[in-house]
Amino acid sequence: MSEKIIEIVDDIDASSVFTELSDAHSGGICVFVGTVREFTQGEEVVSLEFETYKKMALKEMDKIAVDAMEKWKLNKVIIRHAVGLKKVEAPVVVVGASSAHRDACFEACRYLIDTLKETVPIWKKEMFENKTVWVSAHP
Amino acid sequence: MSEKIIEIVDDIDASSVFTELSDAHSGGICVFVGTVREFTQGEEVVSLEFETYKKMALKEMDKIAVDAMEKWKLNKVIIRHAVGLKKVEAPVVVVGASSAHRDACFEACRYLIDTLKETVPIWKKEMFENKTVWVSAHP
Amino acid sequence: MDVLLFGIAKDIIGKSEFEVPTDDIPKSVQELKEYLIKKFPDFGKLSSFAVAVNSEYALDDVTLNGNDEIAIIPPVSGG
Amino acid sequence: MDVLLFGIAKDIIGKSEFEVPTDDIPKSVQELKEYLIKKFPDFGKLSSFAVAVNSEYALDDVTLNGNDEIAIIPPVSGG
Repeated sequence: MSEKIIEIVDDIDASSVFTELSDAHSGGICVFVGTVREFTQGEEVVSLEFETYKKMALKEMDKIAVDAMEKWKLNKVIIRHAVGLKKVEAPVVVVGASSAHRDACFEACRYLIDTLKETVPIWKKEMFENKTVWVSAHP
Repeated sequence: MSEKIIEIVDDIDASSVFTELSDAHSGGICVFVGTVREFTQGEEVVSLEFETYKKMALKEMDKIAVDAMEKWKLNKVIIRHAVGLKKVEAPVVVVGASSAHRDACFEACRYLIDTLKETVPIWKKEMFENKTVWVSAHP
Repeated sequence: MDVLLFGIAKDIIGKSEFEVPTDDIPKSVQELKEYLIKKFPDFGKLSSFAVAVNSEYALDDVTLNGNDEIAIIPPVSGG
Repeated sequence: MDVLLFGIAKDIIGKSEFEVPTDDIPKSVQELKEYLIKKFPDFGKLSSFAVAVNSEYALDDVTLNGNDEIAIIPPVSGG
């Protein structure tokens, strides 16, 4: 039985993810958590703000999970992204997978975050002391 | 400041690992949790028992963490292994790393678990209904 | 025709929804992109921008219908 | 000379510490391995086995001293 959890939430509690991915048929769970980093190219980030086109983002996240479950033999998959204002060290995204053997969950976990960053309509605004920047908007 | 947590414990609480690896300079945290799987080659595992040569195991785990911190730019590293009798779904090992960018923590996390399985003196006995087997002992 | 705006697209136009005037209604995704770049030159300065039709990425040749949900998708930066 | 035993090595010899009789004291890691395989042929059936001297893996040519902490390391299987 394959299960997926796809969510956009206000706040992420990373501590629950292993319970959510745990499974009697899994020998390995790989999880990636993206957090707010204090410095970007030497400038101090005060906070980040995430905005989403929620309906489309959930569809795209679901596609990524389904693709991963087709590519690898996974028992459970999670893709959870936070939106709103986030302070330094706050978790903003959690992706993970559980599988019988560790190759599958490692490769799938990497695929989940890499693809999320490419396709899911979520936008990050970095707030510095004196300016705000939409990340990746300009060349 | 690089920090490492190297431990052999009776029971693993995987939920604390993100707090332990969290860091203002990290944008990513990658964690692998190894859990007890119900079936091995079709046979039902009732439980696993882990035994260690603790003094040497801690030394070898420390070497792996130090090597990883030399190979990749990591902020925090954790290698925690459980010993004793473990039931299905119980976490038996947690390895992870945090870094500014995700490449480093993913690669380091994979290195930590792969190397641990090769060098750290910990032995796993699989207990089935009618027999027990020391894993990997025989060709 | 209403167009949903997110991220920097919202900042460029100054609101979260833009109504294309009746005389300018584009027939395809490509026409919509050209219209926006002409009317708001800042769209031309973005790394890229995509259009979603009914919450799916749409290629340039996709036809737009009056009841479609249309959104501008500037370069995404989640994660 | 006392040798610490773990995992299947403990099962083969039937205890967690083995005292090599005074007459048989090996001078090197290699001699210890040969001695064990001769005395307990089941060691010869393992995938491999290593020896640790003072809690570090030791190559075959390492010399053993009376006060070293010596351990048999059968194939590890942590994780």
